[in-house]
Amino acid sequence: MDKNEIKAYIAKRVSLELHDGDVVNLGIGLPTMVANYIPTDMTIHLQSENGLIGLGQAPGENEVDPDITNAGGQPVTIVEGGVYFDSSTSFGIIRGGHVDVTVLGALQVDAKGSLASWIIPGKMVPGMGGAMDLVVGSKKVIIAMTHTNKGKPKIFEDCSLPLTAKSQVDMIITEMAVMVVKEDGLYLTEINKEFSLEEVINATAAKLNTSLLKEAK
Amino acid sequence: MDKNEIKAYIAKRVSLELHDGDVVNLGIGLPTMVANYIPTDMTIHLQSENGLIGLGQAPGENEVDPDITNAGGQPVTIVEGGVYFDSSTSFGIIRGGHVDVTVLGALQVDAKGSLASWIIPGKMVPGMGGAMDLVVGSKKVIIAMTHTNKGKPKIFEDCSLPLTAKSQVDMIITEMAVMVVKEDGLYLTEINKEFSLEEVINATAAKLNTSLLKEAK
Amino acid sequence: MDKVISIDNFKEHLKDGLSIMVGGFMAVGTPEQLIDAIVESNVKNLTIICNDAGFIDKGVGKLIANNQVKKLIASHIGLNPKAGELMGSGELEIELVPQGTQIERIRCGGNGLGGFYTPTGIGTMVEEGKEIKTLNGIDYLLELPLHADFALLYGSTVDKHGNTMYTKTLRNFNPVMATAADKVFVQAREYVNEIDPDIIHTPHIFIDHIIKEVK
Amino acid sequence: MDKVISIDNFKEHLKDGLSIMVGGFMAVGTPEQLIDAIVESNVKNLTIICNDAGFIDKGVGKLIANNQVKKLIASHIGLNPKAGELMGSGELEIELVPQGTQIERIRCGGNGLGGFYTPTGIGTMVEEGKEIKTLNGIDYLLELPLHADFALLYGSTVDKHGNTMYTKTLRNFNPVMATAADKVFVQAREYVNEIDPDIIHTPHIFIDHIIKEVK
Repeated sequence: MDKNEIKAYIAKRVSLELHDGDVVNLGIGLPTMVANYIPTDMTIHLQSENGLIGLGQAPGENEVDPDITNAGGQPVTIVEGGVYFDSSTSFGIIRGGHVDVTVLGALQVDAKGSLASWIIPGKMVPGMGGAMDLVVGSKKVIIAMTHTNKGKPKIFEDCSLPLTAKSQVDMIITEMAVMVVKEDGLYLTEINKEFSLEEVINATAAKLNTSLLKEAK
Repeated sequence: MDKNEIKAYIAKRVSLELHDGDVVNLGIGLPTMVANYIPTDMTIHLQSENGLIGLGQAPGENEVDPDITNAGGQPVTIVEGGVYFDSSTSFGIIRGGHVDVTVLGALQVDAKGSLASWIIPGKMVPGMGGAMDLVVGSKKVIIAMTHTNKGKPKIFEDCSLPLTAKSQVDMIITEMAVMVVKEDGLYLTEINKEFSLEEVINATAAKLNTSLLKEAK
Repeated sequence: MDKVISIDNFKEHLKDGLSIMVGGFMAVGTPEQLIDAIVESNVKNLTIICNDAGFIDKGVGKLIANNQVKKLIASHIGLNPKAGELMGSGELEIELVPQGTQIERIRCGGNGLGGFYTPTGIGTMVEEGKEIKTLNGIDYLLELPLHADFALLYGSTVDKHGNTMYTKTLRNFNPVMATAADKVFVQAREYVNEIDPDIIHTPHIFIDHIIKEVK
Repeated sequence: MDKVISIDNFKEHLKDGLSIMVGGFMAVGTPEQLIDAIVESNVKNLTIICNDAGFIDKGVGKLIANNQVKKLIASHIGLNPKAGELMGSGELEIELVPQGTQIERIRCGGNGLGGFYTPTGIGTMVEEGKEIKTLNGIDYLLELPLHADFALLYGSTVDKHGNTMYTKTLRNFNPVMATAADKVFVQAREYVNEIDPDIIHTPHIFIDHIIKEVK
């Protein structure tokens, strides 16, 4: 799979975790692509933490309204029934448990469900933005990312980078596999047929319990 | 002075404490009458804690809109430029120091600027409503009340009833006098010409410092 | 997903012991037809969270008069003599909360916060049993969140998605209560197709069920 | 009381060392003409409170690029490389705050509360130096209010009284910042006579001065 195929594979797999009526926040980048795979007969309410529910399709070139943007400042559209609000309401929605699913990327995830995504000390300090609130407040947190970074693992027993949140991740979806976080660690639940169990284990720096492994969806 | 004259006298005197542009909350009863004495060339923004700024004149019989009410649930009107909001915003305005003057009645006031207005244990328990927030949050608190209750004092060294708030009152205006609360107690600043200094002192159960006494306005 | 249900369907949700937030301020902005349905259902031992006790024949006062309320959390009960009477006889537990603290506790519950420090109530009976903390030289009381099983709202305009507006002073506690209950029901004065997304007071995601008002 | 002032009059309010809240989210909903006036004034040592650092040529990023900012309190600086560079060299102090905590701290400052407990940041660098309290079995961080000398807002519609609306996603931090500063200035895209009192986002009492946008 090339880079685009990998992203598409992950985004499509994430879309299977959504349920009709869910309020969902998709992070910038790969997670945004999940919207492309939502079945047309399903209503998903996409939230954007800067202040709207009801994110629609990307605007055509002549449809851009600079007053309608997502959390990355990019032009977006709003669906019928959508609603705008201020940042206080937006984070009330997020922290108050009114978001069903948050999908975001990470630099590292660990076997305790902790994640690191907002700082590489001395190197890159973009800031946490809304990520800390989103992963703490959402009912379900899915990490959608490539399994490795230039061949090096991103899934560890313990994150070494400063955390975004402790023990908040429910599921990790990569191009190689789907993993679920439980009290006693990571459970491998699906493997992409293009990879072997051994390959997944070798690409992962955390112990993977295989007792729940089943056919990939 | 009969009862109505007393109320009118107090309300009129309170009105002299207001300044152009002030945001003012007038309590139920006597304080509401202050609105009748605001000079027409002065803009006072009357707040109602249930959720509006811009209280207007009482509606005529045929102008009653049951959807526009004050904090007592009574029909009111809204002026041009007025605005409705929810109770959270309303008490954000109040507690956040955005109300310049609160005028309310009291059962007792004391020399420390504490007041009691919401409960007579075993006898009357209406509840504090918004009064506790109003007196704590407003920049200036004026107690507008009759000087005595059936001849008995209402102004004490220390309130005996449960407090509405501690040391929040700035000024007491009655039909007999105007008193200002300072660090070291109550200062009598004006006496209604219909009463003598001795009469005021006899009707007050707190020490009154007369060093700031001047002609009544 | 059609959110509209009948008043009979609303009654099927009711049971003894529920905690229920009810919008309205002195019964202005209270969903009277939902209250009437609760009276008809005659469920008991309710905990009611409301700005006030309403009147004997209006607002949550009707539930109190019908002896359906075990506990009332409110800031004012002065316009409903029955509430004071039942409190005096021990038949009704009443927790009196300053109005600004009451609405903030509900917001706190709906917004996922653990508590907040307010200056309101310092030096009064309200501070009893509560932590006092000095921050930046000022004394504050720690107040804790409120959450309920149900919230009952009165919307003047509700669209088919559940987006809700409350005109004039009907708004009061309604939009904040919408955030702080497991199930939220709105009595809709007007039911429309869509509301301008800039002027919605309560986003549709907070509204579970819409009951059209019977005119 | 006419609240409308000119951009030159706005400049006269500026001085070194001010703390200023600036509305906007990635510079969407930021009053660019007020920012430009600050750049022209060249006042220094500002403390800026904003969602993010904007871009080098957009939003508060212009103030950072012009070396006018001593301290930035924000949740994200990733789209303005200059901010990271100045932070690295020690010329710019940056306090990174989770977005939900940032907006809540501002609301806290505008609403007269002393602080609040949030679950956000527990177990991370954000908790350093902060009180942790367990309430109802959950760990929370104590976060404190933010207040500023000025707030600069971008209103899409402002009426002559100062009542303000922010259309679409321009709203973001603007209405909350309106409550938490000593002086509040709004850049008005459209200036009108009156707005329907049901749909106003910021009541006029919060707005001190209106600067009409130059088209």
